[in-house]
Amino acid sequence: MISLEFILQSVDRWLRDRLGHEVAVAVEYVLVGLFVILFFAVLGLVLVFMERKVSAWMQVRLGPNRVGPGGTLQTLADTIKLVSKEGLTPAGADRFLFNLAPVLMIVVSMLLLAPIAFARNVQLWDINIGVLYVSAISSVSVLAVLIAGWSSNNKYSLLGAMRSGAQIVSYELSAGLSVLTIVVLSGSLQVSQIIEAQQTGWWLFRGHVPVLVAMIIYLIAVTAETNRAPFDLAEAESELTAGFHTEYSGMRFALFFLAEYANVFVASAIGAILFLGGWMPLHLGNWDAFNRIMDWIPSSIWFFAKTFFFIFVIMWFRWTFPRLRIDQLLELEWKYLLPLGIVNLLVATTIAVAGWYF
Amino acid sequence: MNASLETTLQSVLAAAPVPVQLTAGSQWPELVVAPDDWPTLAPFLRDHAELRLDFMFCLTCVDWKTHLTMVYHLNNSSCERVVVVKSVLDRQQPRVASVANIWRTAEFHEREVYELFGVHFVGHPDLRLLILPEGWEGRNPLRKDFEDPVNMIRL
Amino acid sequence: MFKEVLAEDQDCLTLNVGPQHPSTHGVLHLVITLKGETILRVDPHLGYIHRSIEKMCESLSYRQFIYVTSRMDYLSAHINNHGCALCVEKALQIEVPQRAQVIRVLMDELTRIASHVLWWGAMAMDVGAITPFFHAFREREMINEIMEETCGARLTMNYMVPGGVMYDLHPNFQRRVKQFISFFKSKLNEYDELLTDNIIFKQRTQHIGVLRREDAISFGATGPVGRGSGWACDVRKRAPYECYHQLQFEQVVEQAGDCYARYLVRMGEMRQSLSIIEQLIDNIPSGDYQAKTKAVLKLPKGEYYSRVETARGEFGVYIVSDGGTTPYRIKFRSPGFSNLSALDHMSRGHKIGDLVAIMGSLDLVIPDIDR
Amino acid sequence: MTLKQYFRNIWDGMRSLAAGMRRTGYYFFHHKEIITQEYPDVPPRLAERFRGEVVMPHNENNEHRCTGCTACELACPNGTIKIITKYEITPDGKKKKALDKFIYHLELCTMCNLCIIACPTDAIKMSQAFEHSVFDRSQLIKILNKPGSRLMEGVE
Repeated sequence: MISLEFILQSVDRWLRDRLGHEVAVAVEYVLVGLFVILFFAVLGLVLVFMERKVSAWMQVRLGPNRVGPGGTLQTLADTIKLVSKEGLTPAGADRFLFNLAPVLMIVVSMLLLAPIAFARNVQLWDINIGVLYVSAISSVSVLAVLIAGWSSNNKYSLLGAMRSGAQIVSYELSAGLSVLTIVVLSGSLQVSQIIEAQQTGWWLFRGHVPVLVAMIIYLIAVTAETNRAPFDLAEAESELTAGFHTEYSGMRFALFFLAEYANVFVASAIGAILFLGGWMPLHLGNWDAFNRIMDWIPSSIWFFAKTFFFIFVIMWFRWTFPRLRIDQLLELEWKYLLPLGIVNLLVATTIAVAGWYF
Repeated sequence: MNASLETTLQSVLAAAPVPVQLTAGSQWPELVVAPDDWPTLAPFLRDHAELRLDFMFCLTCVDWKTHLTMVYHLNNSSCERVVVVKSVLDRQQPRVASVANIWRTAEFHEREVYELFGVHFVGHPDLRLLILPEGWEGRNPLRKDFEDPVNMIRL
Repeated sequence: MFKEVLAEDQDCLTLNVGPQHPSTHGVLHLVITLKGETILRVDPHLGYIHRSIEKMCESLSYRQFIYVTSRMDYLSAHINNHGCALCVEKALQIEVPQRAQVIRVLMDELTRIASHVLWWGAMAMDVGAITPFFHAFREREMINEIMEETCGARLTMNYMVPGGVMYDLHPNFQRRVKQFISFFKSKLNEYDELLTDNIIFKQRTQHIGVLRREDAISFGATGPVGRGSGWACDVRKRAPYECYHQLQFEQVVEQAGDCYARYLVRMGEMRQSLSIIEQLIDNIPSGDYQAKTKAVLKLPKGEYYSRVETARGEFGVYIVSDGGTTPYRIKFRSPGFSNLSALDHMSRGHKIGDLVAIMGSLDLVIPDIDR
Repeated sequence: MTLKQYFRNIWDGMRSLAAGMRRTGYYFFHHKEIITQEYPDVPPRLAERFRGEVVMPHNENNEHRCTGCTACELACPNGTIKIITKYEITPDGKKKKALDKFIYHLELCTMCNLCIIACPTDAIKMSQAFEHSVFDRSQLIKILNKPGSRLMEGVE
C-alpha cells in the first residue's frame, strides 16, 4: 500500500544508494527545509481561503468566488499582491528590529513543525521531550510580537505588543497544564509515544471528564496564544487599528499573517495529537470490520482531518464572539482557567495512577 | 398649558434677583435678560422649585447685523415646560458669561458658538476651537458678513 | 526613540484616535490621554466633515433646505426631514392630511429600526464580533428596499415635503412591510443569542461608561443614551407630533446608565417600533398624501422651533425668518453633538477597549455631530 | 463568591457562548440563507421609482415636452440645471420662447427629485440608470434635449 511513510522511505533508500550516507543525510536536510517552506506556503493559501469561506458562510455571504474555480485562487492572487507591494519602514523605527520581528515570528512557527507526526512514522524530528519542546518554542513568538510593537515607533503597536506580552505569558500556563494532563496519562513527553498510547482509543474517549475539560482549556488557551479572536487583543482591530503590526506592509506583513495561520495549524495539530490520537484511526472496541475500514483510510488523512476540525473550531470562535478586554482576559486565565486546570490535572493524575481510564 | 406656564413665570420672575422682561413669544414664553444679569438668572431658573429648567436643549446665536442675540432653549426634564431666554450682545465685542457649569451641555455648544459667531464666553472652562481648524480665530463663518474665500457656487 | 510618547508628563501617553480609525465610524478625532491603558481624558476634535449646513440653508428656499438635512444624520434621514417639514408647517399653519401623517410615522419608525439595526451591527463590531454586522445588514437591506420602492432612494430619501409626503405609498408597501415584520421578529431572537445574552458581551458592556440620570440631563444626552440613564426623554411621548398621541407604545427606560442599559433600550425600541408599525400598517387612512401648498413658500416673520425624536435622540430645528423665501438663520439641534459631549465624562478611568464600547453605545454619526 | 456560584458562572457563560456558536454554525451549514447579490453578473432589480439621473423623454418624432420655463432650474438646490432658451418664429409669424439647451450637471445632482415635481409639463423624469462612473468629470455634463429636437405639439 502506498503511504506517506512508504514514499519517504523509498526516497531515502534511493538517495542513500546514489550518494552514500553522509551526503544523503545532508541532501535530506535541505529537502526537509524546502518541504517546510513549501508546506508553509500551501498552508497559508489553504487556511486563508478556508477562513474566508468559513467567515463568509457564517455571515450569510458567498465569500471569494471570482478568481479561479469557486474563488480558490483568490488567496494566491492576494499573495502575489502582497509580495509585489512596497514594504515601508516608518521614519523613527528601529530598522534592524523592525525587519527582524517578522522573520523571527515565521522561524518560530517553522521550528514548531519539527515534532509533529503527519502520518504513521512520518515525523521531522521525534525528540524525546516533544510536547515540552513545543511549549518552549511557542513562547518565543511573544518576543517577535514585542519586538515588532516596540520597533515600529507607533503607540498603537506598542500597546498591542504590551497586551500580547501579558496575554501569551499567562495563557502559556493553562496550555501547559492541559498538555500535562495528557502527558500524565500517556506517561511520556515524546510525541510518537503519546500517539502510540492511544492505540486502543483516543484520550478524549478514554480519559473521562478530565480530558474533556483539558481539551476545552487547551482550545481556549491556544486561541489566546495564537492571538486570535476573541483574544486578538494584540491586534484588536476596532481598538488599536492593527495592533503590533500596524506599521507593517507588503511581504513583512505577509510573514506575520502567515505565521498566525501556521501557529493555528501547529496548535491544532498538537491538540489533535494529544486528544484525538494524531494519525491514529478511530477504533471502536471489538467491531473488527469497522476498525479494518478505519485502518484502510491513510493515516495522513486522519491526522489532517483532526487538525482541520480543530482549526475549524478555532475559526468558529473567531466569527462568533466579541473580544474580551485585557483585564477580563487575564481574569479569565488566572481566576478560571488556571485553578480549573490545576484541579483537573490532579484528578487526571489520580486517574492515571489508579489506572481508572479505559 | 402655555398660559399656565406664563402665569407661573410671572409670579416666579417677580422674585427673580435681576430684572427680566417676559414676552409671550411665538411658541414658548420668552425672557429677555441683559448679558450681565444672565449668570445670576441661570442658576435661579435651574434651581427654582416651580420651574426646575434643568435641561438645556438648544443654545445658539443669531446675527442681526446690528447686534447678536444669544438664544437659550430651556426645558424641564420631567415635564414639558419650555422657556426661551434671549440676551442681546454687542456685535463688536460680544461677551457673555458661560453657563457651562450650570448646564454641562453648554460647554460644547458654547465652543461652537464661539467659533462660528465669535462670542466670547467668560468663565468657560475650555474655550477653544471645536470644529474649525487651528488659526481660524477671528473669522466667524456664521456671521452675515462672512465671505468664504473659496465659494463653491461661484466656482 | 520614543520622544513624543514621553511628552509633557512622564507617565502619560497621548494617543490620537482618529480621524481615521476603525471604531470612530467616520472621521471623528479623539485625543486621549492615557496612563497605561487607563483613560485620563478624552478631547474630541470635530469638523473633519463640517459642511456648515446651517449656513448653506440660509441660501436655500423652504422647499429646498429639507433635502440637505438628510445629509446630517444619514441613518435617520426621514426623521430629520420630518422635523424640518414640521417646522415649516407650523409656521405656515398647514394642516397635514391624516394619510400623510400616518405615512410619515410609518417611515419614521422603519427608519428607526433600520438605524438601530445598523447600530446593533456596528456595536458588535466595536466590541470585536464581526458576524453580527453582516446579519444586521441583511435586515437593513429589506428596509432599504422598501424605502427604495416607495421613496425612490435608499439613504437620502427626501420624501417629506412641506404639507405631506412627496408621493403616495407604493402598492407593494403594505405587503412588504408585513413580510419584513414577520421576518424581523424571528431575527430579533437571533440577535439575543448572538449578543444580548453573550457572556463576553455582557462583561464588555455592563458597568461600563455609567452616566447617571442628572448627568444625562445636564449633558442634554437624549435618545437611547438618556433613556438608558433612567430619564424618560422621548419627544414622541413628551410633546407628541403627528399621530403619535393616538398610538400605543411604551417608552423604553433602563435605570443602570451603562453601555448595556443603552443597548437594551435600543433593542426594546426596535420592538416598540415594530408594534407601532403593526398598529398602523392596516389602518392607513385614505385621502390626500399632501396638503395644497403655494409654489413659493414664505414664512411669516418670527421664530419657529420643532422637535422630533430621531434614532439618536431629540432633533430640533430652529428657524428664524425675516419674512423672505429663505431662512434668515437656521439652527439644527443635533442629538449626537450633545451625546458626544458626555463622552469625556463617561470614559474617564476606563480602558481603551471600553472607550470603543462607549462610543459604540452612544451611536455616534459623525455628519450629525459636524453638520 | 461561593464555589457553587463559581461553577454556576462558568456554566452560564459556556451556555451563552454555545448559543452564539449554534447560531453561526447554523448559518455555516445553511447556504440557502446567503444573501450576496452577484452584482455585475446578475443585474440588480431596481424599483421603478428609483432615482438615478434626470432624463428628458423624446417621442419617435424627436419631440420633447420642455417649454424652457426654468421652473426646474429654480427648484434645484445645487444649480444642477442650466436652461438656455432661444426665440423661435412660429408659423403664424410670432416670436416664441423655446428650449435651446437643457444642460444637466450630473456631478452636482443629489437626486432629490425637486425638479421633477416642479416641472409643469412633465418634460423630465428620473431614470433608473445608476452606473455613472466615468474617468473625466466633464463627461457628466449632459445636454438632455437631443439635437434637432423640438417641442411636442400642444404642450404649453
